[in-house]
Amino acid sequence: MILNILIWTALAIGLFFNTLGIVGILRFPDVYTRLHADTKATTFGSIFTSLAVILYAAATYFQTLDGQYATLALHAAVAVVVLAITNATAAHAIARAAHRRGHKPVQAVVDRLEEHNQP
Amino acid sequence: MNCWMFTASAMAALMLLAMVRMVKGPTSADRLVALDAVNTLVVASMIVLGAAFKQVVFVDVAIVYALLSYVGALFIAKYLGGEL
Amino acid sequence: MMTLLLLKLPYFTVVVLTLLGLAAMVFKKNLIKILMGLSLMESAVNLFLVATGYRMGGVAPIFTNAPSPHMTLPTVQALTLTSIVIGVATSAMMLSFAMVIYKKYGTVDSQKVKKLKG
Amino acid sequence: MKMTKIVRTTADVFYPFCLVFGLYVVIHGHLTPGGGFQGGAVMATGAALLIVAHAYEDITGRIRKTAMKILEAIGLLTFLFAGLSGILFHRPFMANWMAQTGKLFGNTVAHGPNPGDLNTAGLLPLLNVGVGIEVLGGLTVILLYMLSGIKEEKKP
Amino acid sequence: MTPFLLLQALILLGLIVTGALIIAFKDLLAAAIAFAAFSLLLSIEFYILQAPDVAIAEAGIGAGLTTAIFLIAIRGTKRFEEKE
Amino acid sequence: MDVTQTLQTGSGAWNPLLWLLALAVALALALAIRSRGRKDFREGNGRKPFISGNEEPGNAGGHVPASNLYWGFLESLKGYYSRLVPLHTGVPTDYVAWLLGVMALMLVIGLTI
Amino acid sequence: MMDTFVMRHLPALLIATPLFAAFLMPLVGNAGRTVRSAWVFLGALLTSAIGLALAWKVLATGTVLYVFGAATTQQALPPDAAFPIRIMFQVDALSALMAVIVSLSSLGITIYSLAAESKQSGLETFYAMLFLLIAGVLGMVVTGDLFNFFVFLEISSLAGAALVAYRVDDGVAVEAGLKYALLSTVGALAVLTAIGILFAQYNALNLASLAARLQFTALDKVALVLLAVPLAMKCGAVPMHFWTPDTYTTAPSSVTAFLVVSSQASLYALFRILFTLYGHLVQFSWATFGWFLIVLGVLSMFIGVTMAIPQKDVKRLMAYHAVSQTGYMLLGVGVGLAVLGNAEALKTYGKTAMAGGLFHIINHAMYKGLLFLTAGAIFLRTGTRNLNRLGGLGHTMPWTMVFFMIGALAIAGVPPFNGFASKLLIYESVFRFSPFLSIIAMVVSILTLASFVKVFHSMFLGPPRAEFAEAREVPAPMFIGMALLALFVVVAGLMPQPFIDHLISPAVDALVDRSGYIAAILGGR
Amino acid sequence: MMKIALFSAILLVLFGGLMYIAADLPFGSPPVSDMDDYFIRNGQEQTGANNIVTSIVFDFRGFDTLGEATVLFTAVLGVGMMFRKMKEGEEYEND
Amino acid sequence: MLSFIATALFSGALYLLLTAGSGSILRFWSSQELFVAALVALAVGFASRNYFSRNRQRAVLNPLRWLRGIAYVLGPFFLEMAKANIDVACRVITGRIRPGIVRVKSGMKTDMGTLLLANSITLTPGTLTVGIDEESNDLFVHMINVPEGLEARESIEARELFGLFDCPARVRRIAE
Repeated sequence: MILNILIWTALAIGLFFNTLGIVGILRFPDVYTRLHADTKATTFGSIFTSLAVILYAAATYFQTLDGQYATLALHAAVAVVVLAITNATAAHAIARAAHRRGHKPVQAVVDRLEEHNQP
Repeated sequence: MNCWMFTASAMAALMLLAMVRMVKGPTSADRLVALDAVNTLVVASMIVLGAAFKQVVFVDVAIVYALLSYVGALFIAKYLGGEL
Repeated sequence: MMTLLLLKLPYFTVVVLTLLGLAAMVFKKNLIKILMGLSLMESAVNLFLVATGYRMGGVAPIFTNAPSPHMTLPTVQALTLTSIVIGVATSAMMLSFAMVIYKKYGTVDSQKVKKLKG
Repeated sequence: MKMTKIVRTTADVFYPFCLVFGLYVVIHGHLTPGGGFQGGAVMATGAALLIVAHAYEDITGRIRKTAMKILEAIGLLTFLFAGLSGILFHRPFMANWMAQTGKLFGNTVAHGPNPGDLNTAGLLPLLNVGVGIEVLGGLTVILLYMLSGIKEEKKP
Repeated sequence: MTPFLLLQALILLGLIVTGALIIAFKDLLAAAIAFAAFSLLLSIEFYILQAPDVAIAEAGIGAGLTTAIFLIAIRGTKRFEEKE
Repeated sequence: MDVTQTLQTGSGAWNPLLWLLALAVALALALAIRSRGRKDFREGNGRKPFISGNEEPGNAGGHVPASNLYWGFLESLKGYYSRLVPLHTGVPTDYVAWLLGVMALMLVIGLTI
Repeated sequence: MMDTFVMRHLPALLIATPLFAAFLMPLVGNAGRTVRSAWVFLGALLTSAIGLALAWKVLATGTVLYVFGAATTQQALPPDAAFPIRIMFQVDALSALMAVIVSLSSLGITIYSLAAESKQSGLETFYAMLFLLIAGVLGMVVTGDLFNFFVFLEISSLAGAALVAYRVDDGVAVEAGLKYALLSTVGALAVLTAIGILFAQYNALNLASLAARLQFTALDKVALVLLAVPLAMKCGAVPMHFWTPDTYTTAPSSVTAFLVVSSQASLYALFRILFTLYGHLVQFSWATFGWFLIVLGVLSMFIGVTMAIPQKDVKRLMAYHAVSQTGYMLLGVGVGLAVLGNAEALKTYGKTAMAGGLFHIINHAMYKGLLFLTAGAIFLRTGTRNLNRLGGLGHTMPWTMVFFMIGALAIAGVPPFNGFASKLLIYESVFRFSPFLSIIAMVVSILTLASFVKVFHSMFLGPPRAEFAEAREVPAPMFIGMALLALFVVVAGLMPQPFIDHLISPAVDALVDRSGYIAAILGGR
Repeated sequence: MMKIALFSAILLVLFGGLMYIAADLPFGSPPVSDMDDYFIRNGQEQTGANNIVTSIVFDFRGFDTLGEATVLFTAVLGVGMMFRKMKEGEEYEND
Repeated sequence: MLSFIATALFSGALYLLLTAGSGSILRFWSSQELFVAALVALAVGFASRNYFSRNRQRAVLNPLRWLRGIAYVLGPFFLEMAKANIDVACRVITGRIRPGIVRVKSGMKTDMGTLLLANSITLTPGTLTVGIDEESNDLFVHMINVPEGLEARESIEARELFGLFDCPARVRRIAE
């Protein structure tokens, strides 16, 4: 019962943050701010939805001691870790590419990278 | 428990929403951001669906996706930065 | 009609995707775009093959920890695997052809790549 | 051109990860989804990761086209000879003569869901490994050749 | 309408949208990005059609390598389609 | 193997050996004609070979380009060729379109019959 | 012991040998020129020996089955089921005929290419590709499984496209390769879709099994169109022939000669699908698809030959003739298909027409290959294919001239060469079906002769030209390759009846005998 | 303009034909499935592989996989052929 | 050699992680998996020894650092992420942003440390690593909300970006 509530809560939180991330992508004015919404919010949301799966699998594993549920939990965890790292790096790569391409951050108060690149 | 399926459907709807940015995106970088969002959602929903179908072996697909679409995104970013 | 459409949605998607690919091949001029249309068609055919083998409520044909023995048809999946590999091989080769053509002709416009005619 | 240090370091970490995961997919081809082709593609993507993160000039010194071509030929020949090996046992080409014999890769499997055993399926793991090596070599060579096509064009 | 059909309908809609985007974009880079998204959605469609083998293959090929190959080809040729 | 077998065509027959015989006869005739020629002709002894009463033209200008052959034939069929040749546009998309066109035509024919 | 061992596994070795030769080529290629040439020669010789042995076995003992991975090579059906589950090669007399064609011409062409392509770089790739092409074509003609056929179709298409684009330095070759690859891929996708439709309905991929289960629903009609039209395209029938001249012109000559064989294999597949898969069904109107073939054939004959006459490029001219000759085969077999329902007509002239068409396939592969090889020899020595510039080569290349003359007379249907034999069969039988078609065929034959007179005149006759002063006779391997094909042309022309009796008639019977094909697999069940 | 109309007509007819397939084929319940049922019933025991798809790809239809690997090999050779290093004077005259 | 051992150990551990649940040795593994794991470790170690620990760092071999890393990710980092996510959530809804790119002194000496710090910064909402100075390992961070007065400073310290914990110090302890 408690498990069910936990799973539901995790899924709800995950969905909420995913929605937020997508809304952020749609609302924010330029690439960098969109990346903020995308990378953080959706990754965070996905971590929570996967956490629900891991919880479910771990609980079932401790009930049944069936090896496959341990595999499920571990693989989901691996997927989440990989997702987090790749998302962060990909966001960095995208931001850098956009900057190299010449997209200026909108409404920026300061741009030290521009100064660094063109002393 | 039908919550998994529901979550996956909601994520599919979110993917469609992200597609709006892909359609509108004034620059390619914006489209790439949308692709990244879709990618994250797909991986998440694959994990969720793995639980929904009660089949352990399906989660491998999610790992493959998390690993591999990264490479695609890097290629696009490298091209976008004019470095390829 | 609506229920038919909904129940056979994968097939209709296949039809639409195939048509999109064909339209790209017939109307577009850029060779890379044509090849993208070709890849799109390949994907559509793959989807068609997999969709023909689906059974409502079936599980994947893998016995490792399978929940039930009611399984989708495995043969089409094997065929699709083969066809995916063939697709990527074809795309890679034709894209490299297009690159060489750009090097020699200075264009990838299919209307201008016609030294051979008559 | 190289990408930034962050991307490069991530690529260095993920390259062995890709290889391990690809090998996992290849070796468990007869138990879990995947197999030679998919695992080979994952491994090749690991190589693609290195190629994209580091400069092309840096990477060609380490990942050579000839070596990859030879790898591909070895994979294909493994496949072909594994197929031909059936002939020696008075079975047709591609016969799975190792399955269910109780020896190497020959544990018996009954019908029905089970947790899976690595030591089954006869010739299949061998064929999987052959195809995996072939696909790794082939896809990497394709990428390297196409990149060399770009670089060549740049010079004049 | 079962959750399964809903999920499938959403994903197939996304497939059609991305497919149309591939054809519609004049910018080939954007088309390549759309192709990557198309592959993602196609893979999850295979996934829910209970074909994980095919899904992994499509993931490995579509998301990583085909994108890379297309981008190299675009880099080797021209980024934009000519005007009519 | 029976070499002298004739080719049965269902409504007739043909024997290649007979043709060989005819060829041999023709060859014999040719040799006979050749043997009636002047045997004392040598290259460069002042005398010139002649064809049909005229002197043999020199080798200079003897090269006839292939485009000049069948000029009349092509000229008379100009209307036909002016329609046919432009169809071979050399554009790859047109080739695909022809394939699809025949496919569509056959679909219509096949599904209506 | 050894020979029975080899004989039992002939069909598998038929594919495995060229594949092995190709796979090892990247490794052998580094070992130097002599080793490579020896390897290529050995591979080609073994492949054709196996092909001929297989054909001999089939003609001697009947249909050969080879089931991949079963308990024994002959076990088509699993012990507890009444349908085949594995891939199998089903080599009947028609497949044997095609195997003979492929073996003979591949041997000649490979020997020829040992000398002809010596100037280029990347030769180990070239030979590997050539072996792959041979393996693909051989697989297409012997397989009894629809999806396996698709795979081999793709192998031959890809290898063919890459070989067409082999002379990269000039972009034109790559352009032709791209066209070929594009069309082949679209065609193959249509074939794959048709396979999907058939599989979804009948859950079988084996040709015989599918043929036994076929209901001829409307979906099957769609599948038939999706199967037949791309295959007709691949064999170069008008109005889908546009790729043929482009491809045949720019490919290296040895490859062109083999591409002809490859399109014959597509033709074989077309016949196989029309006759074996879809033939003899009650609801099927044979005349429709017979007339489909006939119309395609007549169009191909006429448009091909008329397009050939004004060409200036010798290989392009020959390519259009290849289109035109394909028309004869389509016409002959089309007449056979049109009268398939009429036992009387089939017996009196239908089978003869089909025999003519099938005999023309083998003849065409030989003389057209010979012609392309001579064109390649001319190109090797003069560096041009432009008929306006060529001339007077008869003085310096007499043997090439003789070979060209043999090929030209054969393609024009001048007795006593083999082209005449098959054309005579077609004329006489088609005349009884429809005199008009026969007259068209004869007119086309005359036009063919006319255009080859032009080629012969422009290339070989006339005074020697100064710019080709150093042209000389071709090296020995090329000579042997051409002589091999020329020998076949002469022999088949001088004694056609043994060929008809031992090779063609069994093939015709196999093509018509649909139930025999099915019974070879499904047997008593 | 004529051309575009013609192409559109062709595409429309093909669309009709394909729609026909889509409307006629059943989805979710294959009408005949005896061969696949055989694989599902006996594949595991005959080949020892739990993954039926792999057992089909590599055992029952293993020859296809050899062909597929060959296709990949062909493509690799083709790509390599395109970007190979040319010899001096290796030219192909076309006039 | 050291790099080979490090890579081999890493890949072997990873393979065992992936195959956990296959048998009963140590409750998780079957004997075949262990055998194959050794083979995989050898193969991957040979193939990627020049990449995984490029600078021959002994640090990779230290299990304590791995434990610290896991603890860091699950504890402080996760909390930072959660906190900042709520912050970004507010900004998504209200739309109040004040972006800018600032220079951040990382103070990291190794590649791995830089990577961890940069990824921490990127995954912490509100900040995004855009560029890196290859020599000094300084990061250029795009902030969605630059606090007042920060834009005037030439560069800021890394720990100013994190509110609750001193993440850079922890990262240093993990990776250096």
